[in-house]
Amino acid sequence: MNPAEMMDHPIRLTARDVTVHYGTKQALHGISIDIPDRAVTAFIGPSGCGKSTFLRCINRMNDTIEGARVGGRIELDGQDIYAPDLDVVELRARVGMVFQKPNPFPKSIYDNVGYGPRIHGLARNKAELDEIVISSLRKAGLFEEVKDRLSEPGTGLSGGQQQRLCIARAIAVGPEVILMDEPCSALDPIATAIIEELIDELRENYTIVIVTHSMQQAARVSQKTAFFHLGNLIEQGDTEDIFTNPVNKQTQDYIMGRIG
Amino acid sequence: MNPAEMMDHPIRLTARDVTVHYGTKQALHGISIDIPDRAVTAFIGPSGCGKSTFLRCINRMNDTIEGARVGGRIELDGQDIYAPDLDVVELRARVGMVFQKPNPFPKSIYDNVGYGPRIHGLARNKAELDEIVISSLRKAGLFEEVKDRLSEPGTGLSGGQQQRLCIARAIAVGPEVILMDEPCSALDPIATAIIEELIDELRENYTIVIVTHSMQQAARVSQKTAFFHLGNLIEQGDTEDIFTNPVNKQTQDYIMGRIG
Amino acid sequence: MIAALLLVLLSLSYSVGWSKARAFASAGASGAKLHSRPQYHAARLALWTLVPALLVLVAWGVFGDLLSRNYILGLLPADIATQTGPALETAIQRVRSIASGYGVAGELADYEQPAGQALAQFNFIVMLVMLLAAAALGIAGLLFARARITPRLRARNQVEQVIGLLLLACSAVAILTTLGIVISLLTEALRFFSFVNPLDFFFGTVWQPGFATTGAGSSGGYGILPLLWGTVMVSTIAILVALPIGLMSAIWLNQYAPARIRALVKPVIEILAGIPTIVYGFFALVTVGPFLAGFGDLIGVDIRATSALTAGVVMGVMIIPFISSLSDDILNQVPRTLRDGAYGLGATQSETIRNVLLPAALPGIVGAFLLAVSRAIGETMIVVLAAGNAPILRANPFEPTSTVTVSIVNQLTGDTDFAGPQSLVAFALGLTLFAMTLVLNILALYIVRRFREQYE
Amino acid sequence: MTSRTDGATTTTARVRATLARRHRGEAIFRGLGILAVVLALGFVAILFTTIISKGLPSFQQSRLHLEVFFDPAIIDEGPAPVHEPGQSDADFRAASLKWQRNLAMLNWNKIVEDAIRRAAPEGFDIDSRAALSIPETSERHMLREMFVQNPDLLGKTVEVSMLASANVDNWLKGTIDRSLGDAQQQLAAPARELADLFAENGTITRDFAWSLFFNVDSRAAPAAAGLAGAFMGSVYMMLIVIVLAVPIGVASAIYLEEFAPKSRLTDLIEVNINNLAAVPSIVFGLLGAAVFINTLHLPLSAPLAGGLVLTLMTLPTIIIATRAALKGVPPSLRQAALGMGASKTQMVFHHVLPVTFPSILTATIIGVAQALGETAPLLLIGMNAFVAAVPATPLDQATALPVQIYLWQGNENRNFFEARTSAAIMVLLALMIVLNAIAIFLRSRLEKRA
Amino acid sequence: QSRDTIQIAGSSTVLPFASIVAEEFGAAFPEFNTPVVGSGGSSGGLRQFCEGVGENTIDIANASRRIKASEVEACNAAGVNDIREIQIGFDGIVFATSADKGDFALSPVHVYKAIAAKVPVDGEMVDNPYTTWDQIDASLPAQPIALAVPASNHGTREVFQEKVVSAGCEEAGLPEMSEDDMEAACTTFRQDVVVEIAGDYTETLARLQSNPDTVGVFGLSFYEQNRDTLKVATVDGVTPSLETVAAGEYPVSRPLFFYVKGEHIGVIPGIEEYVQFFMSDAMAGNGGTLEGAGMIPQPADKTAEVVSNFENGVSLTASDL
Ligand SMILES: Nc1ncnc2c1ncn2[C@@H]1O[C@H](COP(=O)(O)OP(=O)(O)OP(=O)(O)O)[C@@H](O)[C@H]1O
Ligand SMILES: Nc1ncnc2c1ncn2[C@@H]1O[C@H](COP(=O)(O)OP(=O)(O)OP(=O)(O)O)[C@@H](O)[C@H]1O
Ligand SMILES: [Mg+2]
Ligand SMILES: [Mg+2]
Repeated sequence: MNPAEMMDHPIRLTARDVTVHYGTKQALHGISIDIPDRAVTAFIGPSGCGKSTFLRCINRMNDTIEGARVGGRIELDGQDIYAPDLDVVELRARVGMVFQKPNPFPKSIYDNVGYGPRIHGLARNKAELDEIVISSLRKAGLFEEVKDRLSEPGTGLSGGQQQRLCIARAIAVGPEVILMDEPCSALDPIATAIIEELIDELRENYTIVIVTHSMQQAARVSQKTAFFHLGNLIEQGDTEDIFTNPVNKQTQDYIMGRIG
Repeated sequence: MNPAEMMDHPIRLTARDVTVHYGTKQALHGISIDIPDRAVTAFIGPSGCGKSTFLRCINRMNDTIEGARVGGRIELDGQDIYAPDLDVVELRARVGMVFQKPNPFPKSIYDNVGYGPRIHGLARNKAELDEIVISSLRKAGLFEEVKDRLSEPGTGLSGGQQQRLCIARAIAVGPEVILMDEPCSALDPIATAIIEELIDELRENYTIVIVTHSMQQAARVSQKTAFFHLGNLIEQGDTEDIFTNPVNKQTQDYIMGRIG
Repeated sequence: MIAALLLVLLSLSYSVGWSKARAFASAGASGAKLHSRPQYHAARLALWTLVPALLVLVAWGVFGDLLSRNYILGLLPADIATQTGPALETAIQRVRSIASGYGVAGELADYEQPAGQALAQFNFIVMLVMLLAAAALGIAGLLFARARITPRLRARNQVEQVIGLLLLACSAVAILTTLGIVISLLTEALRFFSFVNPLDFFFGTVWQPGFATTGAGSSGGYGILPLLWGTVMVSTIAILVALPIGLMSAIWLNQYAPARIRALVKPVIEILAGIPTIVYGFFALVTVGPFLAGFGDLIGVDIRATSALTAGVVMGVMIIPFISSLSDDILNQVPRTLRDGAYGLGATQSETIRNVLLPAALPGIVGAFLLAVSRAIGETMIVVLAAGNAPILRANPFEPTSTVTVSIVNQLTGDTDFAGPQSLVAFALGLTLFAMTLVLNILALYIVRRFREQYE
Repeated sequence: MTSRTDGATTTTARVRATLARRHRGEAIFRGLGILAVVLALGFVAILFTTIISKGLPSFQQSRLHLEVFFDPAIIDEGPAPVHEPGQSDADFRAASLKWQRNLAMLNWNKIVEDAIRRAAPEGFDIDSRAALSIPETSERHMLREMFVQNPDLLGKTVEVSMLASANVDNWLKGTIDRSLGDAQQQLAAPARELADLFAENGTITRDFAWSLFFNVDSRAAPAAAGLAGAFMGSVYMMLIVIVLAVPIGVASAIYLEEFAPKSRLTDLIEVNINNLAAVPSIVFGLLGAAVFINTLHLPLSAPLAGGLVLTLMTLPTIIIATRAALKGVPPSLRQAALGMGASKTQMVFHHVLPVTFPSILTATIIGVAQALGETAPLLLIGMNAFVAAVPATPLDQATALPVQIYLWQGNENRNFFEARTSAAIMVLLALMIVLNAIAIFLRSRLEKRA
Repeated sequence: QSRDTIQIAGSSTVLPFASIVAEEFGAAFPEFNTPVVGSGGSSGGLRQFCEGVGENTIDIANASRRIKASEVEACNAAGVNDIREIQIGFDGIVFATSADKGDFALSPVHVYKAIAAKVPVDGEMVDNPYTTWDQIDASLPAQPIALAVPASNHGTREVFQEKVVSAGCEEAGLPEMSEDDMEAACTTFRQDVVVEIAGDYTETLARLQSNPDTVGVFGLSFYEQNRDTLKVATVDGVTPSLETVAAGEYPVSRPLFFYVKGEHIGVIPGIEEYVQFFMSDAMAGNGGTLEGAGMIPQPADKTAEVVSNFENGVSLTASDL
């Protein structure tokens, strides 16, 4: 995708001067970033630099962590998501999330995926729900492996299967923005390929933010990349530019440092 | 390391015809493998193929899963680890494990690492324990990041930090065999490099088994590689051979399929 | 009739809400997305409809009787209506019996028959009016709320707000209970303090509330300290029995026992909680007491058959399930990855339990423990029978003692003068106990907070 | 690379060195666990054997089978009134009550005595007091009831099964020392002799004591006393407690744990609830009398008021236990649900509650069991009472099983304070076991679904 | 609709008698329900009685002692003005031991010497030295002293104190001392051998079982029902029985009462009939049902007086007491 193409993408999310404190520890220092619609934005950076923290700001999951305080302003489609009258639940339905540690519900595989559509009333009847569940599982590349055991608990799956289950669960709701925190960390290359294809496909209609440690993956799937370091956003821009021509010394070091 | 060098490595672990059932579902179908001492053996294979399951057999962690049944024979230094008179506690002290999902205790970072040495009586006094904790954290590349917050809970760390904490926790006990289930899945390239260096260093004295989805990582760190598929051990051998010249079609497909 | 009306209103409003919201949902392609699912819109409408209707009906329930009574008064001849007391009540009752069609025995007074008929008519009309009013208000609510349905309407939030309010109301019950207790104790306790000097009560070391007529009714006999001491002693012994047994059983059942045995043993132990305390009392008196006394003889310690020890031990048995069953469930909820983490390091099972599981489950276990302590403090019947009813300040747990709760029951249910201090002291005792446990609980909360921080 | 640096070996050696000690610790710990369970079970076993061995005899009861002659010479009251057309219901009721009342005044004892004499051997010398001490005193009312139901019995002889009196029952069961002298016996010598005779010739048989289950309490006729009223009273109260305390308790626990902002106020509420658990149960009785009886004008001695008081008493137990359970739910589960766009309410009801369901059931069982066995608070709302009727609704006067146990154990008749008390306890326990069984059934079903 | 069942509460001593009457009343009067008889002690019963007037208050309070002036005042304050007192008969209080023990022929002074914390020995008050009964009086069995007496919440305690201990105290010839000291000397019991029973007589019986040397205080009716396990002691040479108590020969007895709320008569159906039935010869009279249950009947003229007072609406005032 060339820069010209990039121009069509209107800005979906804007963050201005976002800070996060956990108790007394400051985890993010004034992050400002624009995230385009119908494109994939990758967050990269060393472990502990605040990628997950910033991701959690976008759908206000930090609200659930005791002692976490968020400052600054984040807008989704021009609307302040930290506004007091904003409906957090609706926000989270629109901004889906795949967590870094897979956390399936202690329910059956089917119910894990069907839960979101059910509460959001996306299926009129059992058949529709079946369809949503199956197609989500299939998109996440899990269906073949679990089709005989849909009613068994999701917690009895292997690590990679759980991760894909959580992806299937998130896309089943059809969110407008999808936040993925290292969605492929526990996946083998083939499964990774399936998820990357999925991301590519979703990109057509959705806004996607992905955290990854794999430079190749960032290069492969994203159009924009943001590099975090020690709670600061060091550099952001088109993925191509960042990877071929990083402005910042730290970015360069990180990308060149070693290829994972 | 050339094949000749490989010859010095006596066999540390032998598995013969190991099967595992979860309830009625068979997860492993007769795995037989020899794992050499002072070398790194990598298990690769698609998600859900049984890598973690087999790993758990080696230090009998499957005992703790309800409904899991293990068949066949596994020997460590010629001793049957499923023998009724075997001391599981000692076995697990000798065969350490890093789990796929980071699972820090809800205790302070210090206590997380100090726990193993403490129960095994490896430190004579506080100073010794301090030393073990610090050196373990340092080896896992975490010390610098957490040195100011050793007394804060380990559950408040980022995903990658938690993973390194679990590695530090495992090596703090000084096991003879170390089983690592995707130890770098949540780590950025730099942290990954530190862990790989650590593995390389540990290899001098220990037996190491690592599960990974990164072919490059397997190629970089391991001397032996075993490829699992659908609960079967398809191929095993020297890493170089497997990667350059896989005998089996499936192995070839998997390795060539796509590079992660 | 009323139930039918409510059902009709409910189904009507629900279906109206559902279909309207549905309509928006199907038209959703044209524009704004429906904020809440149709169910929530339906539930919201149902609330808007039923609440007004119910309010009317409740008002009727509260004031209806008064209304008909006033109406009857109007029907009665003046000479009867101006009477008070039983005669009037009887007259009213007779008219009501006639109106209900049941009739009354004996001759009817002239006025009674027409009055009865008039009342029957009146009742009928009132009922009709009420039902209509309820229905009308309900429908008004329905229409009002329906008009405001738009796709963006946050019906779910509204319904959830109502749920939140209901939940809040539920926790208010506990607060109201406390208030009620304090109020119902306070006035009487104050009356007691008009008889007895508070200082003598709080710092007195002699508990001997005798009969006024036989002397010893002086304030010297109302010292609470012996009772408090007895309470502390008996509860401590009970906890010393119940905590180890309860916690260890929970751990064994949860970690070591085969699932089948656990499923069997747990309910059996739970039975201990449901045996009436009076049974424990007799068990203590007839079985445990003599056994302990015999045991004491054996080892050369003088243990009385009825003693703080007996009461404490038996009470401990009673509260075992409070600790064991609840702790077992709480241990169950600790994520297994934690357990795996410890096993993987080579921890033995007991080390895993002690170092990882228990700390993680600690907040819950403390809750169970508090419950058990509270139960021990509040328990009466066992102590009545097993502790020997000797409210004397002495440290030896092998001697009889008495507790605050026992004295409350004794003084309240005996043959003493209920308007005199002998009986009123029960209220002062209750209030003191209440205040003291309150302080203890505040302390416990504080300690638990500090203790817990390590683990969170 | 020939020799291993000895780091690992020393580690292993050190691990080994402490292993024996650790295993000993493990064994001790496990042993303590088993010991604890055995102790707990032992207590249950001892309690049960004591209760059952004492209570079992009262499930059997002596009954007399007598030919009763409805002697027209004694029953001279005329036919029962009939409902005439034009007569108001009230008038008819008055007339028929008058007739019944007159019947009640008749000398039914004479009819009973005649029946006894007829059954006794020819010429057996017994005075009428002693003869009447053989059947239970309430049986004359039973005969009258028979007659009221069926006035055609007049002049007929029918075989009637009557309860033997408690003293006869004790005598025949041997609960009283047979060798004691006359002065120490409850029954006169001829009555004892006749009772033995009857037992031999089958006039008195030992039957299952249905009366224990189907009769209401009785003081005048100890052998006829039963648990029906108390049982129903307890059932009503239990239902009220379950219907009110469980939802309210769980709801407040949810509010406090999940919704309430963490503030001084919530701390206060928490402390306050913990405190309520320690309030002696009789104080709840005081509260109940003040609120439910005096302010809300609920009827005295009614299971409704009793149930409400017990509800208040059970609430803290359920709240504390449920909160403890909620605290144990891992945060990752909550985050998963919230991340899916579930509202807090949905998170709680769809994910958190199902996980804590077993604990909530346990709390319910313990709380309800405690309420079910409670006597003191009922004292002050008039339920600690002798009530000779089965309550038809929760608004009728009733008593409760523990109250019955309490009253019976305080009764001077050994028939009560020994056997019957234990039998009543057995019934109460059976009720609890049923409750437990239901809860366990629910628990297993819900766990399966999860 | 108003309540149609009579509500009674109060003394557990009166409870059995009231229950029997209630039951018979229910059987004899088909138009009335069987009254509900609550326990809760005289104090608890009167408390409920004096709660006020209305359906949700009780109609009748049983008491094993007379109502107190302060209670009448409390009653009046709550609007209960028409309190009608019914004395129903007497309750005898006996000392009993396990049936297999020796015979006790007690006198008040024996009991005093056994129970008091300090007793006079050679004109000096000393800590009670007696450990067995025969040390007090050679005629008593050589059995360790152990007593189970009613606790101070019991009405029986008052009688026991007044008619036995205080009487014995006077007899024992205490040295000169102030009135207060005297009173204290007469009312302070030893802690080691005396058990105070707050519960029912069955509890006392259980004490006797757990320590067979105990001498217990029981109601006469309880003893009557348990003659096989209990042996009664004579007091001043009189054997307690219905006859000796009724005749006033046996010293330790007390009157029993119930109190009717006049305001409820005519509102709650059956109150008048209940009272009349209770006081009828067939129930409370000589040879009546209640005598069989252990209540000691009062003289017929007393009963007649009580009933006529009731029927004439004579109500009690604080100044009567
Ligand atoms: N506790 C369990 N109960 C039932 N089935 C299980 C359980 N754990 C694993 N399985 C199943 O056994 C198979 C092998 O699982 P395993 O965890 O060994 O896979 P893996 O090779 O580690 O995969 P991944 O790379 O995704 O972690 C999978 O199909 C998985 O669903
Ligand atoms: N709940 C918490 N309490 C306290 N500190 C926290 C908490 N969560 C994260 N942190 C700290 O905030 C910093 C940023 O954490 P974050 O999880 O955002 O890192 P990350 O970039 O996602 O790293 P990783 O790649 O390892 O997941 C880290 O130093 C971490 O230790
Ligand atoms: Mg992260
Ligand atoms: Mg795995």
